[in-house]
Amino acid sequence: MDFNVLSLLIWLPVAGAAIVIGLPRRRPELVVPVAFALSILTLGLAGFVVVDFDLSNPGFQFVEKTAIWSDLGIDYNLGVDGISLFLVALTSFLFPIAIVASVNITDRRKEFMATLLLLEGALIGVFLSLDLILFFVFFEVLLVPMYFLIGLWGGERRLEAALKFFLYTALGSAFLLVGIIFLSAQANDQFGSPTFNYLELLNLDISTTTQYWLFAAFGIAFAIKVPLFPFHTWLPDAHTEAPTAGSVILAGVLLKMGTYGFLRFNLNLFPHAAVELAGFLAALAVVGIIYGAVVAIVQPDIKRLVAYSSVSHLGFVILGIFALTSQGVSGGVIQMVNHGLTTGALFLLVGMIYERRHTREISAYGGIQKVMPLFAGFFLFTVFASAGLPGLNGFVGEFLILLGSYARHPILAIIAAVGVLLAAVYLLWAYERVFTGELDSDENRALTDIGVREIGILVPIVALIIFLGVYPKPVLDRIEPAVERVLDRIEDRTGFDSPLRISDVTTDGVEVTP
Amino acid sequence: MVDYIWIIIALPLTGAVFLHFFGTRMGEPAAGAVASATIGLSFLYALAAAADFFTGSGEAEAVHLFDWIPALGANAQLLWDPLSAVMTLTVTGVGTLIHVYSIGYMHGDPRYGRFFTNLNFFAASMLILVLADNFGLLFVGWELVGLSSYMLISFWFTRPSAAAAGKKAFIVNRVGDVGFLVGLMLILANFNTLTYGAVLENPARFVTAGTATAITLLLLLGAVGKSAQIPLFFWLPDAMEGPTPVSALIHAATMVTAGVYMVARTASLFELSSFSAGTVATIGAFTALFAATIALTQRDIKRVLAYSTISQLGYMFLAVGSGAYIAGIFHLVTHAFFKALLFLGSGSVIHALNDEQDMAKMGGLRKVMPVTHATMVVGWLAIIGIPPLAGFWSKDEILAIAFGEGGWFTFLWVIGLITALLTAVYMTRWMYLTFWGESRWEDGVEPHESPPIMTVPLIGLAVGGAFFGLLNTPFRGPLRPAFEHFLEPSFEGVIAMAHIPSGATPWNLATISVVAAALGALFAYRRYRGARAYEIPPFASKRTGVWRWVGAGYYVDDIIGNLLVLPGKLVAAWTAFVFDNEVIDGSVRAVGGGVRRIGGWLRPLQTGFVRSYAAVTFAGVVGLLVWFVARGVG
Amino acid sequence: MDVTAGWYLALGAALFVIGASGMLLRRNALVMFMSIELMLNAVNLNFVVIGRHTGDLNGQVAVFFVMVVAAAEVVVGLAIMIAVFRRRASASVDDLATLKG
Amino acid sequence: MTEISYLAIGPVIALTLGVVVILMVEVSFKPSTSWLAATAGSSLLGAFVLGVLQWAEAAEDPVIRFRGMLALDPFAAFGAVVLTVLGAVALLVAWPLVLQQGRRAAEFVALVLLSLTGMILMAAAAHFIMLFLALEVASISLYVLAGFSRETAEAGEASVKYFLLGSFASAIFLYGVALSYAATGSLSLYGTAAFLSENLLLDSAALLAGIGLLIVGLAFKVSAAPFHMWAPDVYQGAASGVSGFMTAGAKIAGFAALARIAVTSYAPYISDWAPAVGVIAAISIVVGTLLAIAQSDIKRMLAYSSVAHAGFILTGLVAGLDGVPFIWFYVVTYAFQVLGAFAVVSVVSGPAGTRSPLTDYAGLAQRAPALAGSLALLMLSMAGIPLTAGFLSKLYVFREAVDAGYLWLVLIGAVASVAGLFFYLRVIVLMYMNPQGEQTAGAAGSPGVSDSLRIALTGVAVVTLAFGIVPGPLLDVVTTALPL
Repeated sequence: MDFNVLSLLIWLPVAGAAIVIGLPRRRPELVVPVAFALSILTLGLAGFVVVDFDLSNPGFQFVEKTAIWSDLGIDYNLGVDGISLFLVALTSFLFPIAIVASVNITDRRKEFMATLLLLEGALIGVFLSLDLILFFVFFEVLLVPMYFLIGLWGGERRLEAALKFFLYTALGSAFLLVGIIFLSAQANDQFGSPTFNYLELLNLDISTTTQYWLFAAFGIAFAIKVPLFPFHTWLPDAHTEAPTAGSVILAGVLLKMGTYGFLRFNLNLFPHAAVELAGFLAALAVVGIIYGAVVAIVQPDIKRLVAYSSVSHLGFVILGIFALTSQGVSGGVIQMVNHGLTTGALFLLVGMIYERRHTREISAYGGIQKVMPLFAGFFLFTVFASAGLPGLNGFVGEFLILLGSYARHPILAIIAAVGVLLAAVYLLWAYERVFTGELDSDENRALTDIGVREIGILVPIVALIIFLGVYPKPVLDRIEPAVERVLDRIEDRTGFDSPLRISDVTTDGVEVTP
Repeated sequence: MVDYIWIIIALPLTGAVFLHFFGTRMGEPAAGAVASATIGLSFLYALAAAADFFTGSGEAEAVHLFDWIPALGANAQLLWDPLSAVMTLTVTGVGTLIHVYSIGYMHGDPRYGRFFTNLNFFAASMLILVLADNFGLLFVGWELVGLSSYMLISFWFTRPSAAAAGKKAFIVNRVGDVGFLVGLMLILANFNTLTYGAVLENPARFVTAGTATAITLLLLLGAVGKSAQIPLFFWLPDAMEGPTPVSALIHAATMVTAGVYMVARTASLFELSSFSAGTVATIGAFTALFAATIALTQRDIKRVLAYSTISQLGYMFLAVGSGAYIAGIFHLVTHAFFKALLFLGSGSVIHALNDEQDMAKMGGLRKVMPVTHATMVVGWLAIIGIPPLAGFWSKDEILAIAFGEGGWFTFLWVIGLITALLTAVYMTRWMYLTFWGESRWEDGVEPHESPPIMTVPLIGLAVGGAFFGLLNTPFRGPLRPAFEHFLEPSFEGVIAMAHIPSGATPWNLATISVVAAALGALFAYRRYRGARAYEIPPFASKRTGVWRWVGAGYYVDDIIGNLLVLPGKLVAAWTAFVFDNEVIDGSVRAVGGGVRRIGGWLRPLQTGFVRSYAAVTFAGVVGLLVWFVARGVG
Repeated sequence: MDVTAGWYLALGAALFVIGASGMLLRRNALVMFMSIELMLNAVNLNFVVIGRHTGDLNGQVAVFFVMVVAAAEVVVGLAIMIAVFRRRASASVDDLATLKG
Repeated sequence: MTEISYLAIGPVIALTLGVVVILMVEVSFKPSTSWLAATAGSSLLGAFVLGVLQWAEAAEDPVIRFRGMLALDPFAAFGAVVLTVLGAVALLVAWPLVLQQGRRAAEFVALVLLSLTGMILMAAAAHFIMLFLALEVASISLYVLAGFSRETAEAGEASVKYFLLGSFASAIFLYGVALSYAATGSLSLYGTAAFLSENLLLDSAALLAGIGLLIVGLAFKVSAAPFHMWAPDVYQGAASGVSGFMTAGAKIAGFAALARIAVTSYAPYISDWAPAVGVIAAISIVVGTLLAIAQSDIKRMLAYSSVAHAGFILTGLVAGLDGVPFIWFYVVTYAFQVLGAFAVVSVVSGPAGTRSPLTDYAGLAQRAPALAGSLALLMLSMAGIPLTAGFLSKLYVFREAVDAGYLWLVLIGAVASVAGLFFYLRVIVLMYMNPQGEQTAGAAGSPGVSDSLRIALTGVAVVTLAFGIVPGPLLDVVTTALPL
């Protein structure tokens, strides 16, 4: 690389935040275009990375490394592999949309946009960091913009929601920090020099008992972020109170930091513990799948419903990851992206209707498909994407996860399959109550259908949803080598024999005409 | 030709996409024309592609389009073999006629264009289903047809009943799909792929009878859901909320037969497990009888046909369950013709009576709707099994084979026979109440014959219903069983293909069932001839004893509602509002509040009195000294 | 019996504890301050004794510094107390409890 | 080679000179406050320059001067430099208060400088008597400063409490010195070290008791629990303008002294005192955090949080000499943060004010964005959010503690720092999200910020951020700022 594209990915939005803040007060109309342009620029960079990504190399690419606080072994160390690649892409994809979705925010618009851009930089940083302290810094610091996003521009109960979100996640990261420090202390003993460099820490050999403790320390932090049952109660509040853009980012990207953390750190750094505890975590995940779905069924508040559906969907991701099979893990990775798109879209849609009607109560609606046919169409489409309808993105992930995890956790996989049914139940029931039936109340009759801008932000998502559902190959081709590498590593570290790998699968049938 | 088989799917799909964007603007009849054209073209293409099979020179071919999920052995890959050819031809053939019919039927509907979008989309999905070369793609079609059926059932979304019916259909299907999905898990775990070729070619290499039983039963759950068999049949009657062409295409001719197709497709798995096969047959037989009894009592013209469809699907299950795969598919095809015919006929009637569906307000339509009536007579004779019409051949082949299997299957044969009798009863009743007897129309209703755009398809279907059966007569000579020979290549792998018992048995059996049909018809004739609405028992105000049960469809819906749905909602509500809010979130809040409270408890210790401060300090000193001195001495 | 250094140290300790308990028990600010002085002098005694015992002058010298510091403390302390208690009848520190919690 | 080294006492001379001049001029003429500022400034500048020279000198060969009384080593030099800077910033912050004092302005400034000399000597003292003297010089001036503003009764109460408890603690400290002297026969820090490293005590009870009392004496100064009881009352009672300096200065000097004696004189007994320090640290962290949560007055809240921070800094001490650089890092960055925080308080509730209820801060973001912004930044830093100095300080001390095998302590610290978010965020919420609505915001008009204070705040904010992102420079310094 002749230029450090990854650094640019992180710092362009951050600089962008400064630029936006610097805009003259008397020119408020500049704010959104500038912010949008910057985020688009970032998206372009991400696109470049995706395209330029070398499929044959399962390791980290575009690596940048400069020692910042060398005496402590803290490096500024970035790199991207098949696992983080699409999370970065997803992040940079969702932000322009989030920005356009919040043009109607008039109160402290500059600050709002700047906060969003800061958030983007930090999020991308989380996925690109190859140094644990660097990772932690991004992981922790992005709580602040998110906190302000909820606390300043949120709904009625925004303050307690924001505080709950901040404290809960910070509690998790406290353990993470201790774990990281302890890990570097181990490195100090074994290598003679302290280091937080992920790639070097991979060479540590850690006693199995220590691995359990460290796994727990990291695990709690990530489990809260995901969130795994029973650490999920911050999520509905935060999602519900956050402004639309906040919910989109929260559901779309923030939660992925947890699943990503599990995959990147817990699996690679503590393979023994990972193999031993896989069953336990998978079980938690499945509980989450069913639990989240069941709770979602009866939610009177549509945003809460979507929030709980996230609990259910993220459960699938964790199940896939801890299936420790190629199919399961790569399904988990692609499902992170899928969930980001579908749930992001759902929150956008809910935001649109909320802007018009200023209520999230399902019971307040009914029959509005008559007045908002376009909106209803998009909504129904997203609903089915989220319910994992084949041909749309959600299915590819869930299918890989379910079939991949059966090989290792048969019972759990079967229970998880019920989650697919429940998803249809809560989503379609909600759709029925909101959109179909007689159009009775006047407020609803007065509703206007979505306009060009709103269609404009939905169409890209819809396009991606279909593309990923029909032709996931480009994505899978980039994910699978990295996943294979993880599993190979686990296998040669622990002698664990993964029950299902890509190589096991045959596609030969009747003779195929090319 | 075959390499571009994907065109068959692509045509209606592009039609759907095109109409999605321009259908509303084009309005009628252009939108309908486009839709019909696309599907008609794919019918012609399929016909051409299947040519080799007619001559017997055809080879099964898998056409690889692109990689989808190679990691599961599930790629976008199509299989073109006689079985999929037959299904394709049925779907596209019957589909075309129904599309054309709809041009007239949907006349004046505000969402005319959208209707054809969905109809085309359904056709495409169904074709994916039948052309798939692996279970993954099969599942795609499987779900997509579910989706289109959802959208078409609740097409008139402003009717709450319609919306609810659509949701019900989709969710009940999903229940079956869970089984299907788990079945796929087992398949992948045992065969390490989802590709038909590797799985279905002599599966005994990979699985024991036990595993095969498990897999097939799970697949069966999916089939039962799609094909509305016991216990997952109760969504189909409600599905009649959709426009009549939808009922004809989706809920009679094609989608609901997907279950039968799937069982036939996986024949080589089913035959590994006589238990599964037996279950299929038994479910089929009992569903047939059960649904037929309900059909006796319905007064809604379409619900009768809905239950009749369930019952006929039961026959197909009985067939494939008893190893008569070809007979099953055969009945599938003939049924597609005459049931679509009957539905479209009822549609024509409903249309004529300004959307009246209650048979109590019909009757005597023969004079005013001659064409419809004529075609309906064909359909009627076909379904009750009067030779030489299609229904006779296919149904009797099934019954004969079941009888030939012997043992338990003989009992199933008896059930099938009774069902045949009941079928004759309720269909004859249906004819009487709609077309014959005297008119009981509401005042101010002047029924009229439907326009040609609707009647022509009726005639087309009637022809099929009349003569298609001749393609598979047990006679030797000119009318050799073409259909069977046509399909046989698809079932090469299947060892235990059941065939019609040789000798005179089939003739005796045929006679028996024809007699049964005749008796049923005769009974209905005596019962309903010239009947007046108020004195027809199932309509009479006081339904007594068993009739109340049967009339209410054995209260299955209420049972489901009160035993599953309601408790489910209660459990969900408890989990959400008690467990999640109080217990889990409550404990989280408790921790937060607890920390605050402890701080509150500590505050009073800060009394503000210097001496107490000194005391605390001194206590600290003492504590520290104790610690240090202890260490120093010890 | 001859009096060894240990006795002096014990005496010093006793005085120190007496002073400390005075600090804890008495209300009057002045008396409390006096008991602090007592503690300081107890320490002084220790310094002298140890210095004598080890023949090291540092101990003796330290005493002078402590005395000076104590004197300084007296000055400042009394000044503060007068400033505070001037308006009040008593010099009881328990009256000073507006800042708490 | 002589025992006299004027450089070793350079900063002290500069400051005392300043004090003397100020006082003498003050009695005879009525100097203007600007003259006061000039004199104080120049003497601080002198002290600073001399401190830097000390550093340059001591970097090559650290030595003990004045017959084992004063150390001329990087540790002392760094202490001098940091404290002079702190003093300067503190005066900037306190200047509005000075202006209010009228005739007593000179005394105030003199007292600040005087206490600074004491603190500088605390960092440099190589002899227990020296240390005691320094301690007293620093404390006595602080006693007076605490009660300096006569307007409020609280001020007087604060200073009496501070005075009584402070001298009580000094006595305890002194007794500790005596016991250590009894055990080792030496009053010099390095003499003690030498003695302990050469011969092994049969009965270390007396020595350890002495160490214990010494720790208590200094733990009191840095307000570590359970010796913290005075802190909230004093910091609240003292004028807002000066309580920041009291907190910060006491912390720096106290920890400097504590660190020096711990890692030099009693290094051989680290296995004995480290656990005790760990316990004190744990208690301070927990008590400080829990009580801070319960506060409704920001000054008390800051006081309790300073107790918690004392605990965090002690966490670094359990690692012995390895921890010293990071103790420096923590205490220095924290000192400036707390100074800045109190500066904001002195604006919101008046420089001479004693009480500052949290409700005064509602909607501050609208009234005074700059103030609110800097306070928010300081709160986040104290809470240990990354990209602020506060995060790195915690990270470093935690890491040292883990290396030293104090995982339990680090766990307590980590969890407590989360609980700490409770009250740091509450301030931010009040300032920005203003749950009370506008009625409080309307109540207090936009508070005026003096230029001096603006400079000080900007400086503090910059330092907090800069060292949070690029700690390198400061780290390089503190890693060499070790005691001889």
